[in-house]
Amino acid sequence: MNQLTTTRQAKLKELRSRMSWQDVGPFAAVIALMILGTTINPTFLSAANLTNVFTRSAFTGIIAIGATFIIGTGSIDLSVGSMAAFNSGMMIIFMNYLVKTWGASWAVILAAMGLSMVLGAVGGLINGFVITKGRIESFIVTLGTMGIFRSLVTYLADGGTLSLNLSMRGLYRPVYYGTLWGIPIPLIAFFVVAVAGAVLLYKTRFGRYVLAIGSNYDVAHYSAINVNRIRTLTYILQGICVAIATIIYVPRLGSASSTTGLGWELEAIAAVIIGGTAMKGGSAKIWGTVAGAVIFSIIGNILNLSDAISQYLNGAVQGLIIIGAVLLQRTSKDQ
Amino acid sequence: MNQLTTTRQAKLKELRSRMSWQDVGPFAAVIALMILGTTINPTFLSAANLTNVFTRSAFTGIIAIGATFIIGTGSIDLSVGSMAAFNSGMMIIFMNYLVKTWGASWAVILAAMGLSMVLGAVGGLINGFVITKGRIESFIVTLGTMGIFRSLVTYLADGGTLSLNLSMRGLYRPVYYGTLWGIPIPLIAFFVVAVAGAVLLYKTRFGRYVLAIGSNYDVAHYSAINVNRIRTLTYILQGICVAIATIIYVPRLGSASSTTGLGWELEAIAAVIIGGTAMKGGSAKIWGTVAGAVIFSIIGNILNLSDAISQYLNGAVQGLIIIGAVLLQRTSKDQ
Amino acid sequence: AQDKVVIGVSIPAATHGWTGGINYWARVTQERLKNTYPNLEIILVTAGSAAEQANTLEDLYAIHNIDALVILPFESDPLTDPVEMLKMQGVFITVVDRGLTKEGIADIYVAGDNHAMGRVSGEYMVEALGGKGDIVVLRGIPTVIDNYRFDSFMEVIEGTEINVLDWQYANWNRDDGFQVMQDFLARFPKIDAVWAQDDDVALGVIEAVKQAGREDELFIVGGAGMKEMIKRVMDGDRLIPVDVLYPPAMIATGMEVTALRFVSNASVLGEYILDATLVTPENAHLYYFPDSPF
Amino acid sequence: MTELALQTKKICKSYGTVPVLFDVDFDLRKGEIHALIGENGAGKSTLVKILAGYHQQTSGQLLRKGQPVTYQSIGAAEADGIVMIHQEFNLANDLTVEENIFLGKEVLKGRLLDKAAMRERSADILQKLGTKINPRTRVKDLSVSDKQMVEIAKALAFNSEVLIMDEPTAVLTSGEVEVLFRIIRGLRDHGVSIVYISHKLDEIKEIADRVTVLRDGYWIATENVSDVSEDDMARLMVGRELSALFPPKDGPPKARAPVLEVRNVSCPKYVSGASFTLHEGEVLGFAGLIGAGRTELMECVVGLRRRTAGSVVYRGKPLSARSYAETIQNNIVYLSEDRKGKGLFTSMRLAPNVTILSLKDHLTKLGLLDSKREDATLDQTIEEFEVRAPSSRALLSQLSGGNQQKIALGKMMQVEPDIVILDEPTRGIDVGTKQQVYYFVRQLVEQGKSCILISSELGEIIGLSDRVIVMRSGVIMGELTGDDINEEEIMLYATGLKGGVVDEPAYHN
Ligand SMILES: Nc1ncnc2c1ncn2[C@@H]1O[C@H](COP(=O)(O)OP(=O)(O)OP(=O)(O)O)[C@@H](O)[C@H]1O
Ligand SMILES: Nc1ncnc2c1ncn2[C@@H]1O[C@H](COP(=O)(O)OP(=O)(O)OP(=O)(O)O)[C@@H](O)[C@H]1O
Ligand SMILES: [Mg+2]
Ligand SMILES: [Mg+2]
Repeated sequence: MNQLTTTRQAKLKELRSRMSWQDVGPFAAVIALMILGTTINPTFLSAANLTNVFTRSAFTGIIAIGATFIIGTGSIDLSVGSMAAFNSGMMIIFMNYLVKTWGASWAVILAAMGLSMVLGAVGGLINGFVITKGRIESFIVTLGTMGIFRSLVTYLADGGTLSLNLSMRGLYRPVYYGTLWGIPIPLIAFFVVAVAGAVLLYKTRFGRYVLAIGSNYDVAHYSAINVNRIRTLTYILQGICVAIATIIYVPRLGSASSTTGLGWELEAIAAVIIGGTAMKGGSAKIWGTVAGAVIFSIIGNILNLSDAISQYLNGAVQGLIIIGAVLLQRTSKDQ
Repeated sequence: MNQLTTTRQAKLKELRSRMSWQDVGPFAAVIALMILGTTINPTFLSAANLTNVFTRSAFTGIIAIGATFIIGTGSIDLSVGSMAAFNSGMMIIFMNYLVKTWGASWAVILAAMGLSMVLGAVGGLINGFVITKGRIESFIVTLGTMGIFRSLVTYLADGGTLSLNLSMRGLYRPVYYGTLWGIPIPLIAFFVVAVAGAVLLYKTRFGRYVLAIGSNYDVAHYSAINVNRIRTLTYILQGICVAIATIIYVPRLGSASSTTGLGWELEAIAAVIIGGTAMKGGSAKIWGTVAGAVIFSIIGNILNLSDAISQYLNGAVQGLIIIGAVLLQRTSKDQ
Repeated sequence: AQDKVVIGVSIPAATHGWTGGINYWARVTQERLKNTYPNLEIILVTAGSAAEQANTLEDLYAIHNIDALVILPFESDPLTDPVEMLKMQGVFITVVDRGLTKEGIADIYVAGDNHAMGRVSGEYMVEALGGKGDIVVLRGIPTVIDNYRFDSFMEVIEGTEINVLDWQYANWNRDDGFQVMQDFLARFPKIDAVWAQDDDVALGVIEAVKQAGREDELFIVGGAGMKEMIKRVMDGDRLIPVDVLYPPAMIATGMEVTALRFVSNASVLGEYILDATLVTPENAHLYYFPDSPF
Repeated sequence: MTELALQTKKICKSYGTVPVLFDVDFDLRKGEIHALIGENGAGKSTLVKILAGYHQQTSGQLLRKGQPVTYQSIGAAEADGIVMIHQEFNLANDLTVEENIFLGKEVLKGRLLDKAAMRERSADILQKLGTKINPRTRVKDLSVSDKQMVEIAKALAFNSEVLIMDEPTAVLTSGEVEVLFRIIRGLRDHGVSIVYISHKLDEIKEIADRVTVLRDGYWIATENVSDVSEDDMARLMVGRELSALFPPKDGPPKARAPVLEVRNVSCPKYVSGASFTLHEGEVLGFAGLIGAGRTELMECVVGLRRRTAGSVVYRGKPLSARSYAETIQNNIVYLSEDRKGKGLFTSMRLAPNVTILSLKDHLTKLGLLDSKREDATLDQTIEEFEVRAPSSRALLSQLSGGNQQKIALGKMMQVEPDIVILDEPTRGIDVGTKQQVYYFVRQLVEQGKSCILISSELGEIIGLSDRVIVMRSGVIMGELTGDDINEEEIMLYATGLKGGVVDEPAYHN
């Protein structure tokens, strides 16, 4: 056979077979929504608005990157929103405490960031441990911890709001509102987390084991994969993603309360699934998840940019667009 | 072999093998919680309190019976709480309208009940149709319809509350507060639905097919099961269960608003899973679900038994008890 | 224990700032009353929804056998029947903030006036803008209370030249307030004022306005009396010139008068209407409680 | 004395309270091919799973190179040079072929996966096996036989000292088997010890050095293969004499009425323009190499796969293209080759598996499922096919591979079919039962019913079919009758040396 000419053809073909509609679909949906947004209100395309939209997607987006791994193994984590609230609360308390002795300095912020990472990792570890050692459905365990984390933050805030010390707030603010090379920092963080997630998922053993477990638990077990360890690690990873999201979130409003992060879990899971990851596990698409998070953010924005329909129906429009976005991907794939 | 003596032994053995801890576990958890409740406050065991607790479990319980079928096929339905709100709203509007011409009569109530059933079935049909024909994850579709139904009720109520005509309320009241042979009517309805569910699941072809689909989609397809039809039917069934729950709910508070039924979906799913049904499908336990719903109701009651711990921590206690109840089942099974 | 009087207090769970305040004041008052009147027992329960609150009422009666109930209803209408059930059992009823939809159930009614809150906000808005300008409105969650406030507000500004560019629900939530305001700012080049109705939402709005650098263009009217906001008013913040009081401490009023009914001969039956006071830099110090979480 | 690679001493094994192995002594020499045979459920798979560290024995001792060992965790035996090919596929369906081959043993470059190296090595090994499987295909898109090749590749990709193969050839055609044998012999010559389980006794005769026979969990005999004949082996397994494997055919074909007419059926990528006619009372064999498209053609015929063209007419009545349920109502039933993936519910009990196609016949007067009747049907199936199950309430996954296949056959027979389409019907079942299945098929056609038989075992096709159709790359190449039904003729058509012209298909695009 003619090796040389076929190699190039094969490569092209391989590329095409790798890039299926399922991969492109979510991005097509993003573009379709952007066109819709522009049609409804040309302001949509303004730099300021687009920056807002993308920046907002960072929280759920970063959390959803972690959720991609969890769902890749065929599990679920409902506790992320509450965990974010709890982490925020702890960071604020910690900073307010440190600032008294250390003064308002970056050291305080760095220490709080460290705390957040530790808390996230430990929270994830607890979830993972109870799920794997107790052999309980992840749905139940994380429903439980969801309640626990939310209660704890309510308790810490005495039912009210935990507010960051004003002097700290000024110092910390740029982490959300600042830019680097003209790009908002949350967006950079989102991108970095996504790249790290993609490397982890597609380029490391860990990622491969995640998908193997999601595809077939027994096969993974028989392939000498330490299933419990990998599953626990996905929860720790999820916890760390929550911690990163929290670190960016706190400087935004400088406060935490019992409503912080409410509903983020559903948004994150929806972003993952809109992105093309299957709920039953075995496949996972990091960039799809990124698109999914952006889709969510755009939908919210579009609803605020138009007053054509009754605000009472916002939820309905949102629901329809979500279903439509997914439907769009599915049918175009078939053709 | 000695046929006669072995038969009895075999029967006993079979019975024992059929009754696994997994079946008994949820009931053990119910009893454990009842003991806990009595320890905290002996009044727990009073007839009045127990009646309250069991009666309350009827709403989520009836919905959870439907969810048992959905989860049995390996799917999910997040829209049940909103659907209940929407159904309640429609029933109230309908009754308020009819009462003007028909006067306050049982005919009005019966007509509204009929409407609820139709709406439930149609709502379920829509869910099932979009999921099966659009080949979209049930999570996404029902997340979408969850938003849609909730928006619709908000719209119908103009952002406020829909209230049942006062004269109708008096007439309808006994459906929640009344008793038959000394047993509260909601409890009777719960029991009837559970029995019907058990018959449907364990004694009909439909039930068998539900479990077959959850067990292995491809094998079900290759066994000439019309997978789409059965899945759609489970959603219709779920809709009807929601309708029944609604019929009992409306006379309780006589009103519907955008917050009606909030969170029922998570409660129903949790009841199903606490009851021993696996999230991935293929097995389903109706009586386990009944126990699961009761467990939920008892937990809520226990939180009101004393105010020794901060109200802020209610969610944490609830979370711990849920995890504990499931953990209890799992470990006792192992012994 | 025979002569011990049991008072049940049922309030919404602390799911946002204002209800958090309610919880705080309820707990503080519970402590105080318990310590002051040894023969009073006070059971405090919270609920996350109207249906759950109906459950807590059943539990208060069946388990704790209460003599009196102090309730801040989640929503008026759905709780009317369940409260009436207790009334028929002979329980003394105190309703706080949201009135029941049936006459004659409440023995004591401590009314927070949601209509007034909208009206006072609207009146200030008209005055401050000189009856002319473009504003945006961020509402709470779709409920009757929210409707009262919004409708009264709109009634006041009707006929003036104040133009509501758009309104959206912000769910009494800071993050939603922030996002909705971001989008309003992107959409409308000129906004003269914001009615945020709630201090939580107002805090989100402030951050969005700051981010857009449009602090000098507009002012914000919140509501409820959160300590941070009162502080800003006190300090003469240009962005937050006033706040409209809707004090969560009203639950304390309800509990105190109910307790009085059992420990003294004072006549307490009737209605107590709490004003929706306009907090201005002049009177702000009267409403500033730095120890409250709210 | 030759060195022993592995040895068991008085190994016993129980699953729960059910004992399945009793004091089994087995030894594997260095550099030998040691066959393990026995009836379905005799305990072969159980024994080798103990050897490979997947299960722990209940009592007895396992010795590796003369030293007692216990493999505490899965993977420990593999680290010790013991690799096993599972009878039931041990592949993750969502992962690609390449990812499966290296699952748990990924090649790293630094901390990252060295994908290039793994791709190269998997392509290499697949090529050595003579298959054209693309390493980037997802396993779920492979046919059963291709999955088997991947399983084999997975085991061969790593150098091992002991290679255990549990029925590697059950779904392979002679071509693949030949390649495999060449490789196995090569490994043996390099000192690798091989345990080889198969129900194809001719294969054992051809490849093995020694053979051990298990019966009902007991060790029966270990012999040099050169000392025993196929009949001897069969007798040792079954414990009695076996009569002729194939029942006599019906004599020369008579003029029979057509029952199923398939015209120009096409299915993109798999089948193009296939036409054939099935007559009343005949066995119509379908031969072909792996990937010939026989499975896909039959799936198109019964309505399990979308056909893009063509018609299927059953006794003068056209069949819908999309509904297998309708096909079954017409008493046409199809037995899938993919037992685990498409045939049976592994996590369910036996009775629901057997009755799933015929629940209509298991109802009480009230229209409810009659569990007594279902149990009766199961008992009947167990008796008819001599199913060996730990209990009648066991889960399907607790049955041995061959016994699962018997359940699959039993399930299919519940519809009282007029036409049965059997795709690899004797996959993994022992000689005794095979014989039964053959007589059973014969009996069926004698009652005027008809049968389509797809098999990778040419012997089976030749021994049972009245007529044979040969396919290649999705096209029907020719039809053979009478004395033309022999190995040489079939291979001529199957390899394209005779019959219609077919474009070499682009594989797995
Ligand atoms: N997980 C299990 N639980 C209970 N019993 C089991 C289990 N696995 C196998 N068995 C039983 O052990 C016995 C031996 O099974 P095994 O799979 O070793 O047979 P085999 O010789 O490999 O048969 P085949 O030729 O059909 O593959 C069978 O009776 C089977 O039912
Ligand atoms: N024309 C073709 N083009 C590309 N791939 C093909 C073609 N025909 C078959 N294949 C591939 O070969 C695989 C096997 O096909 P099929 O199952 O129909 O073979 P078969 O004749 O039934 O043989 P066996 O069942 O023994 O493998 C299919 O999964 C398919 O991917
Ligand atoms: Mg076997
Ligand atoms: Mg085939």
